[in-house]
Amino acid sequence: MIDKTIASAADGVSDIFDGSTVMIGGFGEAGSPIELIHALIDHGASGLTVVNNNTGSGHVGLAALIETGNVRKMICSYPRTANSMVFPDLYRSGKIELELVPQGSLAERIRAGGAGIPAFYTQTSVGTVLSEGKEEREFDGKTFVMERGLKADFALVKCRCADRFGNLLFNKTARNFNPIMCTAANITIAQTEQIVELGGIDPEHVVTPGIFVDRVLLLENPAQESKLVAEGITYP
Amino acid sequence: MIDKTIASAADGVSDIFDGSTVMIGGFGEAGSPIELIHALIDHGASGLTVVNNNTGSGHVGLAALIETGNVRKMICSYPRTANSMVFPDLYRSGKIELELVPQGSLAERIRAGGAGIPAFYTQTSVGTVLSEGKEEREFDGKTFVMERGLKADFALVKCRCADRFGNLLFNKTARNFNPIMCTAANITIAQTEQIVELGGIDPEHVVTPGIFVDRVLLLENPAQESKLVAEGITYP
Amino acid sequence: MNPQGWTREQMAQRAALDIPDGSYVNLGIGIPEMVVQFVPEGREFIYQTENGLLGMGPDPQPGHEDPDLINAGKKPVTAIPGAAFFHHADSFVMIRGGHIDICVLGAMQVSASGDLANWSTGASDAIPAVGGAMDLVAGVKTIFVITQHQTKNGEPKIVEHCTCPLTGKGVVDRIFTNLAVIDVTSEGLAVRDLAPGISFDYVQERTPVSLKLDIKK
Amino acid sequence: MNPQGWTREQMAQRAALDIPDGSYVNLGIGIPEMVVQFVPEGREFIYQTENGLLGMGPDPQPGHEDPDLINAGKKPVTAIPGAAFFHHADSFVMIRGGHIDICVLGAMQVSASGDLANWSTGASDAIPAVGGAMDLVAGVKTIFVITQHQTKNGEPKIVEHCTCPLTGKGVVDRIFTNLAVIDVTSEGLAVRDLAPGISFDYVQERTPVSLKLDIKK
Repeated sequence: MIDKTIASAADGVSDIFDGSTVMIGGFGEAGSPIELIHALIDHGASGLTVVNNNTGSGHVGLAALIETGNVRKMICSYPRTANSMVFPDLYRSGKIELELVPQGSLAERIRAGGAGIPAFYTQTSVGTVLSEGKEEREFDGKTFVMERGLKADFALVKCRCADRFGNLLFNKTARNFNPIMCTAANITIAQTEQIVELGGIDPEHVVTPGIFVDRVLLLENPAQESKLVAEGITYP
Repeated sequence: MIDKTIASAADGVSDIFDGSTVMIGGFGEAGSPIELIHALIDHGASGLTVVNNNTGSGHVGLAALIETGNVRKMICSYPRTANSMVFPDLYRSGKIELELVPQGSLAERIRAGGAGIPAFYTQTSVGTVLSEGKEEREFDGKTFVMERGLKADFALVKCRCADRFGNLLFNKTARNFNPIMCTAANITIAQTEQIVELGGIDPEHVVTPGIFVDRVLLLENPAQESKLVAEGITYP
Repeated sequence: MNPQGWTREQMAQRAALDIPDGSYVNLGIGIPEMVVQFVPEGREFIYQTENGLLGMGPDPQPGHEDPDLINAGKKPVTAIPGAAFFHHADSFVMIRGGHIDICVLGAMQVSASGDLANWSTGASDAIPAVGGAMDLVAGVKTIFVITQHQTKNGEPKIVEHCTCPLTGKGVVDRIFTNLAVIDVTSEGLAVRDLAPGISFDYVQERTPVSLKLDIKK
Repeated sequence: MNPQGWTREQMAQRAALDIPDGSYVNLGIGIPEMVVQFVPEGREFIYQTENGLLGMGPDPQPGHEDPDLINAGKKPVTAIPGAAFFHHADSFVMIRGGHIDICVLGAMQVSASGDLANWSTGASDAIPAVGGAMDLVAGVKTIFVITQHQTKNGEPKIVEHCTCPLTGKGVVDRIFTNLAVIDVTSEGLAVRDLAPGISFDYVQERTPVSLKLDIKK
């Protein structure tokens, strides 16, 4: 029988190894799997490459993971926001590497990784410093830059509803990078606010089919990052 | 006000010009916009390039369009099925061109066309006659073939439900190529079995957002291709 | 004569006037976000936000903010009837595939040939952050820029060549400043409109690039 | 001794035995379609069909066929609870992205090094039609082939080199014929199982490639 539910966040992240590439869903706090990130902090793998649109805020969730010093490199499009201090400080002091990728190229690279596409061409970033060192090529009289597909060892995602097959539904704009990261990771761990019986999700409405999900953790009342930040909470 | 609904199939296809590339949704009869195809036959543009997974069956729908002689070239993955005689006869007599593309490469080429991607690499067809003449390239020790994005002037699609913004829902496996063709065509014409008020489609469930759709035609009881074929019907 | 010309709100309103009915529009952070308040009578625009929503509505009522319903600037928004949610790859299919009609962006600098710099000062200690800006200028059909005509220090923002790192080359179609509306054309910059009480010479004096007066009324 | 070995149904059942619990499986047209009937006790497989369904169920009851719910062979099927529908590009993300565990295909020829030919005879008057076969062999982790050991005319189907146009090079992992189960290994073809009453020599005589007997029980 296929049952992807797991008992704890610790179980979910227990095999994340030193040097792993970990995709973490979310756009800002929306769709950020904060409890799974905290479990990863407790688990303590080092030398991680983390893929996320941002770098977290305050001293919880992704920012807290970066603060541990276990993140060697961030791949993201927008590493600073109103309440992000952790990454900027580490970056300025040369303690963390940054691969800056336009947001759409980041999304498409992740999708390509999941789709078996090692490289594709895009007009985005042509003629800018972000295309430097990348192969440029003409198609039909226009210039494009080659971007590589991006894969991960693990993906941590947050969703609204799941079943034991790993089918997932998301909530509004908290969907963002989560579904494509599920496709690009070797092992995907999803935290969900609800688990329903098989058939409880209409097959017409499934956003992430279960084939892309390995572990499902029920977390009925996930923390809200901005509230933790406003309360001045730090993790651990 | 945005209102993409149109009054007739003839209105939908009236600007399809000689030499157009037309993507036609469907996999076999499932999701095939048979009434729009018949309107295109009546309209009568010549020298068309048609993109579809198959070549139709009997003497109705896509097969009837091919039978008119107005299709110069088919781009498809599987041009023969149980009841397809029209295409094989024309092909053997050299009266129609065929670009045979593996089904997944066809789907990905259409998506790429809609996504602004002029080319991508895939392992599919490497080492076979279908990669002959295509650029091959190594990534990470494996060989890939370059495939080009595919765009169209028009797409004809069939769906189950729509609203005046052009948001679309499909029915089961009749979804198939329809959503990606909506993204890859300059003008997309959708026939739908139902039109609902704005908000009648849950924004979490939208399959094709209206931005990809230009015209919506209500056709409450579309014909079923296999029934027409069984009844020996020919069009026109 | 008001030497400041249009206010921020008026600049946003002026830009909205140039958006055709039925357009699909993406709004950048800052003054462009205000455009949403100024849909001209009788028109309907559909706003896309690149974090996964087509059909972005007005700001939520206080107390009705939803942390899972935000825009690209991570501010709470609403969804109109007929909206759609989707993931990031699908969102950028819309943007990079040429499906968005108009994008309204802020600017650090715009060049005479339509180059845009709006993501990085290039300062060595800055944390580089690009977001979706490069995707938008590469993929959207028409790029509007809303910007003060000069910096707070009186430096020009419309320049012969950008000195800040580029977001895209030759991408800007129309510039809305506090003083004027200026088109980037193959024959150079053309002033299409002037703020009330602002003269062409006044604008030209504050612009280190030759302008042409070509108001089509 | 039955010189025919396994029947078509028994070949499908024998292949199903080698599919691990929890596998995501795509079934080709023909004998592979029969595999769906033989899920071993205590296992759960999820069948994908490339036209847009994960969680394909058994055949519909007569009279309950739905022309919008079909498999890749365009035959009516059902969807199990927990199924998902999706479009063709998403479907081939599953296939080409390496997410399907096992694909069971038919074959015209399989070579000693695992080359598969199953889409075209190469005859000059044939209408070439490939469907998803090349995507499946390129993208799916493990490729099973079910085929008669010989053609109706007694020609071998397991050959040193394929003479028909290839579907993929070095892609086949395991071959289920009416006579034997044969693995493609780096040291050549290894017989892992024999149909009841069929001897290794009997299989070798009908195979123009050297086989190794290596049954692991």
